[in-house]
Amino acid sequence: MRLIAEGLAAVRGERVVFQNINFDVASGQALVLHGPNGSGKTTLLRVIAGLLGMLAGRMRVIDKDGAVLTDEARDQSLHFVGHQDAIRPQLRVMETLQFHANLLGAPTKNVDAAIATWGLEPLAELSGGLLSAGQRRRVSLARLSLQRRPLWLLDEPLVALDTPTRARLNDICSKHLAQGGLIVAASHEPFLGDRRTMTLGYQE
Amino acid sequence: MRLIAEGLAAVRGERVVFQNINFDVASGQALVLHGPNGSGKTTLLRVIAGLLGMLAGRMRVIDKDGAVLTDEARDQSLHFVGHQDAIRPQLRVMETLQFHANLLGAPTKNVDAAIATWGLEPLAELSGGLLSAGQRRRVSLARLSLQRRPLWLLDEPLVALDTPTRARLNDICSKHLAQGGLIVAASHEPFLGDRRTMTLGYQE
Amino acid sequence: MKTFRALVWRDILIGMRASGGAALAAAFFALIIVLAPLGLGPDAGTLRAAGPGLFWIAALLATLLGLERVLQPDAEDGTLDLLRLSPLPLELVALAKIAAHWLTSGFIISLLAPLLAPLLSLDTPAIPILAASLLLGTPGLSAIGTAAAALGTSVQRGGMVLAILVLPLNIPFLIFGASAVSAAQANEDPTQALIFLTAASLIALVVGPIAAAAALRLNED
Amino acid sequence: MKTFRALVWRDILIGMRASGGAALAAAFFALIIVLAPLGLGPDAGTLRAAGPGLFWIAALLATLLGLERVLQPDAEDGTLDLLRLSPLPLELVALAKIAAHWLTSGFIISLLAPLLAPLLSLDTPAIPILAASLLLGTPGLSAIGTAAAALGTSVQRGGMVLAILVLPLNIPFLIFGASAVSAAQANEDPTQALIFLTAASLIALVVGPIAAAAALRLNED
Amino acid sequence: MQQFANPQRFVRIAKMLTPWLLGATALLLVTGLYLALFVAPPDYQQGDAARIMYVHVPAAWMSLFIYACMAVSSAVAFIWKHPLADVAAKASAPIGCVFTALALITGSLWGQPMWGTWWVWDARLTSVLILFFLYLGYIVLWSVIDEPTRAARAARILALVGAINIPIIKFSVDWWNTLHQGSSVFRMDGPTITSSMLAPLLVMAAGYNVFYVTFLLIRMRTEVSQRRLRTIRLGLEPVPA
Ligand code: HEM
Ligand SMILES: Nc1ncnc2c1ncn2[C@@H]1O[C@H](COP(=O)(O)OP(=O)(O)OP(=O)(O)O)[C@@H](O)[C@H]1O
Ligand SMILES: Nc1ncnc2c1ncn2[C@@H]1O[C@H](COP(=O)(O)OP(=O)(O)OP(=O)(O)O)[C@@H](O)[C@H]1O
Ligand SMILES: [Mg+2]
Ligand SMILES: [Mg+2]
Repeated sequence: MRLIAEGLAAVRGERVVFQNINFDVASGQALVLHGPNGSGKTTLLRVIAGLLGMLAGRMRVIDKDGAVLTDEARDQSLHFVGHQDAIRPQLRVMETLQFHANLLGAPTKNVDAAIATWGLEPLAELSGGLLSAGQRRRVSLARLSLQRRPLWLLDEPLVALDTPTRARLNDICSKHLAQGGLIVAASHEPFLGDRRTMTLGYQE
Repeated sequence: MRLIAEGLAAVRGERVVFQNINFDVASGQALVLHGPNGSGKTTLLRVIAGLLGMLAGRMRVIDKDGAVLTDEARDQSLHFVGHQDAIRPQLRVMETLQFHANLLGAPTKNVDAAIATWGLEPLAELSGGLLSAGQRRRVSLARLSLQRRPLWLLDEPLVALDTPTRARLNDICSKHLAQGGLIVAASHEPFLGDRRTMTLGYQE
Repeated sequence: MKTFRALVWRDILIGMRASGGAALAAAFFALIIVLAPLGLGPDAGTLRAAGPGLFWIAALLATLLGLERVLQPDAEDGTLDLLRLSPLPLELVALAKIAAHWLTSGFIISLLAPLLAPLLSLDTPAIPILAASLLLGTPGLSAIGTAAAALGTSVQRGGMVLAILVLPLNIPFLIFGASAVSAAQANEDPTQALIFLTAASLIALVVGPIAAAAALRLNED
Repeated sequence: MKTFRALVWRDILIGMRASGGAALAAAFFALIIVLAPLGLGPDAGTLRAAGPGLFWIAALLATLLGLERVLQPDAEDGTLDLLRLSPLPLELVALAKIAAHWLTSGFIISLLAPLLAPLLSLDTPAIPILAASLLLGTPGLSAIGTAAAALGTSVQRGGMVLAILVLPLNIPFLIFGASAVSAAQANEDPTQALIFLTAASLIALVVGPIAAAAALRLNED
Repeated sequence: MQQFANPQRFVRIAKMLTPWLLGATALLLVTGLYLALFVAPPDYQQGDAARIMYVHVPAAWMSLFIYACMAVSSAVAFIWKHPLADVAAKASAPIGCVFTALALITGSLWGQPMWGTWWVWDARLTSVLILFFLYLGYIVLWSVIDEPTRAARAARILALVGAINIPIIKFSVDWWNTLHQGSSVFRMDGPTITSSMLAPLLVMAAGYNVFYVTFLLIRMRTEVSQRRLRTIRLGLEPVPA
């Protein structure tokens, strides 16, 4: 699979946030976005996910047979983990993950595996509203393990995680890449050994 | 000024989050809290700020004449910057900071200085709802510059900040310490050169 | 289908556990009916005449109440992004939202109304018609409201104001609903009013999800 | 004092810019009054008899509507922490919240009501009494509501349910308010009812902030 | 005071008293009802309908008295943080709610022959209805908050605010001209009711009171042991009072 962007540009409100962005990420590769606050990392990730329209340019996701994916097929081959964690205070962690599994169209039995992968067992019955910052982030990252999908879009995934969980995230991502996955991530800290980075301009 | 804690313990809901915490931070000193997610760093900072009751132990803030501050006096000699940023989408950055200045009892003219210190000039007229993650954090850190107060309580202050802003935060904190301030901060990354750290236990 | 059910169930669960939900709409509805004699005076004749209208006004307001919680929190906490990326078509997402909203408002209200009917001295033959009119009409109210709420999410500073702008669309429900019950009280045939009510509801249930889905796609900036 | 004013002004500003605020309460109020003839039928006698009660029920519901936004968002986004740390006593914080809520609901409604009076065939001499009763009574409604909202912030799963629990405390306002207007319509002296209404309002304005402050301190856990 | 502060000792004493109290309740209520239905003279105006009085009046008194007790224990809990005070208030609420319902039901049963209507919106009746809602609200408030300490604090506030209603109920008949009659027993200048009617009334009132105390102790005992169980289950150390 390959993700190819050519001459991307996006506006937020009245401002052109970035312009003429080009990249090409193939199976097994990761691209880490750096850049100052407000330079458009989040915006770019949302454009890739199709959650935001682009002003100019072209973005294609090509499957292993060389065919360009439709928008629907693209939506179903990516995981998006953003700043917002889609955790409702009224739902327990277990219920939240079951709901997310359903939204992804994944079998509910994957939930237990995801909980185990992210060490959430002690939290499974806790309401979302009681979680600490890092615990919330872990729940939201656990979506990645609910269903196998090739393209991961991660917005500042390290934030609020403790050192062991950072290591775990790193392992899980490396394994994903080794299995032919793609990762585009935004981060202010070194991530994935910064295999390949792109720095967005200063736009403030 | 000195902040002395003896045998602190706190519960959240039904769980004892930490127990028997002791520390003594004096003017010019910083204490950086480390520890896994859910180990109670945020809880401890809230206890120090008086926002959360403690289960056991004693906490005193002593001014430079050796007198113990009352709760009200303590409230007025500290800045608390938590995970939640108190930024309403409907208010512009400028209005948000003016409101925060009013809440602190600080003269409104300090707002301009704070905006300059944190490089918020280009954002002053933007609504809170449009800010990027790091921009929000900057607005919330700008509270520190609205009024001079000796005790700073910072919960993961580095999160979402870009590299130049991290350096700026570091400078501002060092200057604060040099002027006799106190800092207690929670962080998963090295902060302030980790002058003095305390690691909270694994409690999950 | 499983996703659809999961979505409905989640919203009901949150509604039940969070501020109000089903209990809120029901309590609000009951409250208007209980307060009515306090305000209007206890004269049975006045109450009987005003009854059908009051019940329908109360139903309108009670369904309005929960609309802000149908999509706004999802937009704020990122769930809406996940809904847009999900394989379930947005029209069905909207339908699930309508269903959950109806089950926690209109449906409960329809069950509650017969119990409250004596408070407003409603005639016994009118009581089943009241329940039927609410059961047939309130799904339409939920559909219109959800479409408005969807528009609300894409308007930074809009929110509930939109619901109120769309309320004029609810007036037909009020008129047909109240006149069906009044007809039953006057021993006339309520069928025609009920048919119009059902028609309005069906139209809303078709157009509502489509409009709501279009409004949700609008967020694409 | 400056802090107090800043707090009131901020809430009004947010209310005006966000979903509804002043416009919302006013629109909701107007809507109930406009819908009433549609539901109750156009008979002037019925409307005239029901008028005072309907106006006061509408006022009660309209003030209820905005309560969820008085303190809940502050609790969620951390502003409440800053309010608790601020030198302003929490009782005054609560009073500021009450003032802002009243200015964007009860106050606007009181100005609006005389304009809507003809819709319900209210007698001309009763119109100033309607406005006066709303002006005197609605501050009490805001005070009770704010205290309930403050309790709501400490209830993970409570929210607006609490406002409805406290609504019984609003019943006296409804009774005195409506009876003042009815008295004026019947050419009787509304003074006694207005005095009771004012007394109720004053009590609520004293007890409300104290109770609200106590409830906000409760979050200390 | 200190010996009752200890929940364990409280449970022991309450357990010891319960059978005696249950016996006393039964004895008083049976005697009271016998006196009311067979011994007391019929009212010269109202006839036998007036016998509802012996159920209605003490129930109405209890509805006020129990709420006052709740408010006082809430205040004690507020000021002295006494661990049993919240438990007492919580345990009282359902009992008070039942008495209020009883007063409302018997009142409107009596209203039908006396005033020709089940219900009027006068000050006394309305304020009692509000009292009933307050009891319900108080019970709901406890049930919507999971953590007992937090729920207790919220409930205290509601109980204390609601206490305003008590003097309003008590004096509503003096302040407003209502259908409901004024006070004839608890008056500054002594009761104005014949002793043949007063006696059964007072026996019933005593029976209701002992009933309240009995069930209060039983409910408090269960509550205390439930909390202890909970503490053990959650592995919390006992919270120092
Ligand atoms: C639902 C309707 C009613 C309610 C809520 C109600 C409520 C009350 C209350 C709260 C009291 C206690 C007052 C105090 O301690 O000062 C009371 C006492 C009393 N009520 Fe009622 N009542 C109702 C109907 C009636 C009716 C219909 C009658 C008979 C005409 C009646 C006769 C009395 C009497 C004789 C007392 C004792 C007053 C005294 O001697 O202190 N009540 N009621
Ligand atoms: N409606 C709008 N009008 C003007 N500017 C806007 C609007 N919406 C967003 N912006 C700006 O667009 C930029 C969006 O940046 P984005 O969130 O993509 O940044 P980022 O690189 O993710 O930053 P961070 O590192 O802080 O997360 C911000 O500078 C923001 O202020
Ligand atoms: N009502 C409750 N019942 C049980 N556990 C609770 C409750 N409220 C909070 N907790 C738990 O208490 C702990 C609070 O942790 P706190 O937020 O202080 O952690 P932290 O050290 O700041 O973590 P992070 O690094 O993730 O920010 C969490 O483990 C949380 O799950
Ligand atoms: Mg970002
Ligand atoms: Mg934390």
